[in-house]
Amino acid sequence: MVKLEIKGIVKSFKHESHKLMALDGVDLKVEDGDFVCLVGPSGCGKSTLLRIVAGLETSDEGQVLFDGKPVTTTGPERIMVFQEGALFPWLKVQDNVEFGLKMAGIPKEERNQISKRYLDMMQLTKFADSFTYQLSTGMKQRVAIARALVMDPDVLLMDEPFASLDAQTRDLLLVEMQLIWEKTKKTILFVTHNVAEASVLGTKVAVFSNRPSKIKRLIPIDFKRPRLVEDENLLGVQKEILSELRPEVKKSR
Amino acid sequence: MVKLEIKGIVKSFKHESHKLMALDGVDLKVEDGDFVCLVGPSGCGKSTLLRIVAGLETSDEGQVLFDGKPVTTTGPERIMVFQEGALFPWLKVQDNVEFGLKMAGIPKEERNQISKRYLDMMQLTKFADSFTYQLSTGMKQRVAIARALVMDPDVLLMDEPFASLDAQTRDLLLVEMQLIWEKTKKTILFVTHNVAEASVLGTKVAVFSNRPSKIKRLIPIDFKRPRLVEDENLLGVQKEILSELRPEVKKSR
Amino acid sequence: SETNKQTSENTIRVAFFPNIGHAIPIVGLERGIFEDNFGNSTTIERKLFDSGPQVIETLFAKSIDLAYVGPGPAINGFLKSENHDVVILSGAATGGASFIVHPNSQINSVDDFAGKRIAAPQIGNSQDVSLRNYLSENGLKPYQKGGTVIVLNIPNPDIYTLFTKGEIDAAWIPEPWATILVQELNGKRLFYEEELWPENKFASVLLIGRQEYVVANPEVVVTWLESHQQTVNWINDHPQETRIIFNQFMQNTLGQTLSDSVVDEALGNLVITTDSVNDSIYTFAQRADSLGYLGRDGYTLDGIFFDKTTNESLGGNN
Amino acid sequence: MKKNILAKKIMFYIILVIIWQVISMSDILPSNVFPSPYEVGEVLMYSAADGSLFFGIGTTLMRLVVGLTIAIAIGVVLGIFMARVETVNQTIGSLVLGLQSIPSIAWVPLALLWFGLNDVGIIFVTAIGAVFAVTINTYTGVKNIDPHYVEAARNMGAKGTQLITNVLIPAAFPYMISGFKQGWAFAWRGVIGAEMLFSFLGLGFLLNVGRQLNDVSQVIAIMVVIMIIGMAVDGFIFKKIENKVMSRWGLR
Amino acid sequence: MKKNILAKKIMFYIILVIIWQVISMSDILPSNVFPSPYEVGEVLMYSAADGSLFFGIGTTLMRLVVGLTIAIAIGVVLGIFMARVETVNQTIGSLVLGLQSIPSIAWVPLALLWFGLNDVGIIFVTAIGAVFAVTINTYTGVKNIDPHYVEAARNMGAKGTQLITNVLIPAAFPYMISGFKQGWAFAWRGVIGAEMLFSFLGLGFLLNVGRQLNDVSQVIAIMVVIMIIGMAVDGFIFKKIENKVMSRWGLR
Ligand SMILES: Nc1ncnc2c1ncn2[C@@H]1O[C@H](COP(=O)(O)OP(=O)(O)OP(=O)(O)O)[C@@H](O)[C@H]1O
Ligand SMILES: Nc1ncnc2c1ncn2[C@@H]1O[C@H](COP(=O)(O)OP(=O)(O)OP(=O)(O)O)[C@@H](O)[C@H]1O
Ligand SMILES: [Mg+2]
Ligand SMILES: [Mg+2]
Repeated sequence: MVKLEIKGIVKSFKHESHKLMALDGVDLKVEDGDFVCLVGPSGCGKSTLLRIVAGLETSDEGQVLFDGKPVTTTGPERIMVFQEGALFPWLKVQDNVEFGLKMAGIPKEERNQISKRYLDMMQLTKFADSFTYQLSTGMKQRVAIARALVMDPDVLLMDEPFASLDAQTRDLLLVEMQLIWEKTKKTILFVTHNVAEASVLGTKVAVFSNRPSKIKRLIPIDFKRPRLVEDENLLGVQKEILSELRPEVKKSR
Repeated sequence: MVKLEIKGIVKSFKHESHKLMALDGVDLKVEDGDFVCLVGPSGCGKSTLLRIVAGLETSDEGQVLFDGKPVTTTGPERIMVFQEGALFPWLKVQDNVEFGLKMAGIPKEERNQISKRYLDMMQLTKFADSFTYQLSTGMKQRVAIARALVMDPDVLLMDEPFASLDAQTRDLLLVEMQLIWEKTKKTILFVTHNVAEASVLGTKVAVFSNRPSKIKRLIPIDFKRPRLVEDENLLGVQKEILSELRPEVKKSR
Repeated sequence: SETNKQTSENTIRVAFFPNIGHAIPIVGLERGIFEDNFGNSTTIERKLFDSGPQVIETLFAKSIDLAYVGPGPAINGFLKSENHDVVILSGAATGGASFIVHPNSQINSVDDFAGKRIAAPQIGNSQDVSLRNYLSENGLKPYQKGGTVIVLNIPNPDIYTLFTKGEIDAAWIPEPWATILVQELNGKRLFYEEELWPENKFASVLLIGRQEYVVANPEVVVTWLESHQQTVNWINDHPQETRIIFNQFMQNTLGQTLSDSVVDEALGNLVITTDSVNDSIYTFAQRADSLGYLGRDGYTLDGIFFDKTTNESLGGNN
Repeated sequence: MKKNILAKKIMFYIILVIIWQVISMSDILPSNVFPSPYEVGEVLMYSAADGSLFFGIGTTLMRLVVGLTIAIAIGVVLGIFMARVETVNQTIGSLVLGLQSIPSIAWVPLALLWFGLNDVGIIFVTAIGAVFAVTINTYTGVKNIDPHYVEAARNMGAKGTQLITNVLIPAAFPYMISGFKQGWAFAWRGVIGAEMLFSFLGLGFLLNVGRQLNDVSQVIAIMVVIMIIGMAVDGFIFKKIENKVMSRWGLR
Repeated sequence: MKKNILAKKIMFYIILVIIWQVISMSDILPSNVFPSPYEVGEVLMYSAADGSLFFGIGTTLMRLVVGLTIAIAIGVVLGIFMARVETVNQTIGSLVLGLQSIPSIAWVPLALLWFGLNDVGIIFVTAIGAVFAVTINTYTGVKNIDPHYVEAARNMGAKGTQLITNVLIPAAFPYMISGFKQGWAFAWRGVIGAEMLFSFLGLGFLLNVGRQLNDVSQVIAIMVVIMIIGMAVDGFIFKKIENKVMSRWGLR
């Protein structure tokens, strides 16, 4: 079943001296339970596409269908982990994580239970009572992930969530992400610059072309899970992704 | 010659429910022209140490000597690339890059010439006239690096500058960084979570222990340059770093 | 002091209100009586005010030389400057205040005052002092001092407003407001204030001077007083024209006029005169003092009245 | 540390008063134009002794609290509406900016007409002086919220009132605090101004009495009282809130 | 798009005036308490025709511009000092907050005493009414600057004046704009208030004349003029600057 259908998305931005065509006809079908990793040159429009899917930005042309219905606004079935975190400075860590649950009207004890689980998963239990400015960057990013997971959305939109994590935490989360995905069969769009990461996580990897961007190729990955970063089996796919990506990054120079 | 001497740095922070001991006696001697990569668990205090060296934060105990003189404040000889960019939103990209030069009273044409070189190096020429909110995260990070390089400081303090770059741009910058370092013989402190990155760049890699942190080991790397990420020679060092790092990250759980 | 130095000897700065009680400066200046007597080389700068205390503040700041004000501000100015900034040169008007009762309130005499809201203009002015003195003479006390009568100090235009709305029961108020309340709002004139004074007269507008200026410019004072007297005579001979000139002046400066009947009646309730009724000023000061308006240290009015002979000798010494 | 600050402050004010006393004793300006702190202090002593000062303060503060509460309630709601609904901003918003530029005392004649000479009239002037400042600051605060916060919150299902109470208000809070602060400043000015013109009890009335009697010492004495209350409200109420907010936001 | 907004605005005001006219015609309130827009318009026509309105506006604006310029110059410098030097904040800062709470019209008696009945006195009241608002907003703005900006700038060698002009002022600019805006609001209120009490030419004087003559139409007419000028200044000056700043900061 097709969960998300991205059809002919075009998006441009106005700059001082010129108009910048970011996305120029992006098409992508995402099946229910797909884990699609998006890779592409910096500034090609990956974040922008995620924002459009989340309903936070409108496209100039084209549309996004969720379960066949066009996306017009945000919804708790499509939750985004922002590249810059966007944690609420006025809430403690735990309250940040529980935010979505509170909005959904879930009672306090239940919220606490759920958030405890995810704080634990993200190694943040000790910091449940801290404010966000008291955290290191990596810790903030983990809070942002916990805050999204807690929402238990159909579609999870993740914008480079592991970029500022240490390798070990990341390796752990790579395993954890796979478990979560297998258990919940969530549909995930995951932006990353790390080809290894993409090959470990994705059921498919979508490679963006250089700006104005389209999706150049959709590479399926069929290895059994859990996959590890050091799996030699993945080297082949990684090479394939890189061979698609390299010329695009070159063009972007 | 010792350029930077970090002696017995202790630093703690107050949190709601507890006092957090971040750094607990960090010692590090950095020779002139050293390229020291700092790795350690998330939240162990790497950014904090860089801030103390930059003179932006004061330590509870211990001191930092620069050319034998204690550091008390900031100085253009110790320039920091912030983990979060900290670009000035009221300046265009080019003006951001030229900021330090302008502060130093360098005339406009000369500034333009210098900034042009670095904007070019960072693939940002097209965006010289854009404002920072119009850039993608990776682009912002490149502006921040250009802004620091332009200052031509004795000591460059870089806090995960490559975390949100795509692999290709990063590979390119890894080569570029080595060239810059070789040409200028700058002293560099470079925080990263990427062990491969550390092994490519560093003359030494300092591994932090878990919080309250010290420097657990200083591993010298003597391979000839330019090194590439794919160099098989580096695998040994990388293993060594990881073997030091893993137990620390485990402890931090 | 800056402004003082700038004052050319040929400029006289005079303050007055656009009010019928100030008919002397209004008519005298409009008809050119003052200008004629001073000649072309002297300019008279008119400064319009609407509150006596403000005139005194401005006089302290040396921004005016002569002024037409009520006895309240004149005495306050004299005492607050430790007896050396203000001097009373002449009277300008007597009478012209009345006690007006709201048509809906049941006040027929002082016996009905208890529990009523009675207004007078600002604290310390002539009507306020008279009202409070009248109350205490009749054994009444203001509510604020633990008594039964609610005394409200509000500017004249606001008295009108509140009278319209029936929010006050009575007002002790000067002309032309007293007449306006009667003619426009059916107020009842319970009594004229002069009825309460010996010989039915009390000073209501005075001509004062800034002492320093007066001492330095004796000839100006003499000429001014002559013109002042001439204007009094002219006004008393030409009540009709006075009304026309007054309304013209109002039109020119404020863009509005009062109805003819208001001006006529108001003018009829006033006496335009040079008589300063010195006794009423002493009485007034006494009453103000007993109300606590003149400070805690006692007072003396010695030297408040212009003494032509001493002044001339002082002027000579200069 | 804390003691040190207090000592500094006290020193500063002592020096200020000494300079003032020296200038007024030097007789450059006569005391009816520039009274000495001693004379001013005397007036304060007397009016404190006979209770009139405290009665005035009480009256004024009561009016202030009522007026300001009304202003904040209306201002916050209006400000949020203006920031979130473009049409409201384009219509009512432009009117608010116009109304904001009318000085409170210009409302006094109308307040007298519409409400009469009573507390309601004064409270009206107080509230109307403050409400637009609160509105405009709330508006600015909400407008200046990092759009990521709103996006994240909307994305996590926050809507309507929830969005307002859980995100817009806390995110705009640093601005709103300064809105309340200004609102309080306007209200305080408004209530004093109204009392000066209404001449119906309160501190403004006492100031006006001083003026009517050309008693500069009393004028300055009441101004000092106004200042001290202003500083107290600021120091004991707003400073506390502000410090809390600032440190929570990691802004210090 | 732009036209649409204008149309909306115009409609809004037309409806407002119609409602006003209907209420005043319904005779619930007598016209000397609640005049109709027609009567108010008439007053405006007359005073425009004889030029007194424009002379009043000119006089008031001149005083405003001078007073506000002085206030902004002093306020910005003082505000930055307060934000950057803790001692200044602890001493002068507390005084500023006190002075801020003195309503401008409370300064009128002193202004009259110290400067006399002239433009200088009115400008003094105008400036003193605005200066503390500018100061406090500049202070808040500088205090609220993301500390990373200051750190980065210091790190790149910005010091003293350079830091102030190249970082503190631009970074605090969104706040300072609202400081200027409030400063203008206070100055505008101050100048009108002072003119009402000084009774010495200008719009405030005209308003006061209306009040003295119990001419509610004139009072409201002048209030409308005050509002319109307020809206014009806001729309043509501050809105423009603000939009520019907001979009540059990526806040919208
Ligand atoms: N608000 C905006 N205004 C103007 N231009 C914008 C805006 N947002 C994004 N852009 C431009 O659109 C392009 C795509 O941006 P986007 O953030 O989607 O890139 P990205 O693929 O996520 O890059 P990165 O990997 O560096 O995060 C960039 O060139 C950027 O300059
Ligand atoms: N301003 C602050 N207030 C309170 N605690 C702080 C503050 N800054 C940092 N910390 C704490 O100090 C510790 C070290 O933080 P730091 O940012 O130096 O970590 P890091 O090693 O750079 O982590 P990362 O790799 O995630 O960036 C963290 O546990 C953090 O919670
Ligand atoms: Mg991105
Ligand atoms: Mg860090």
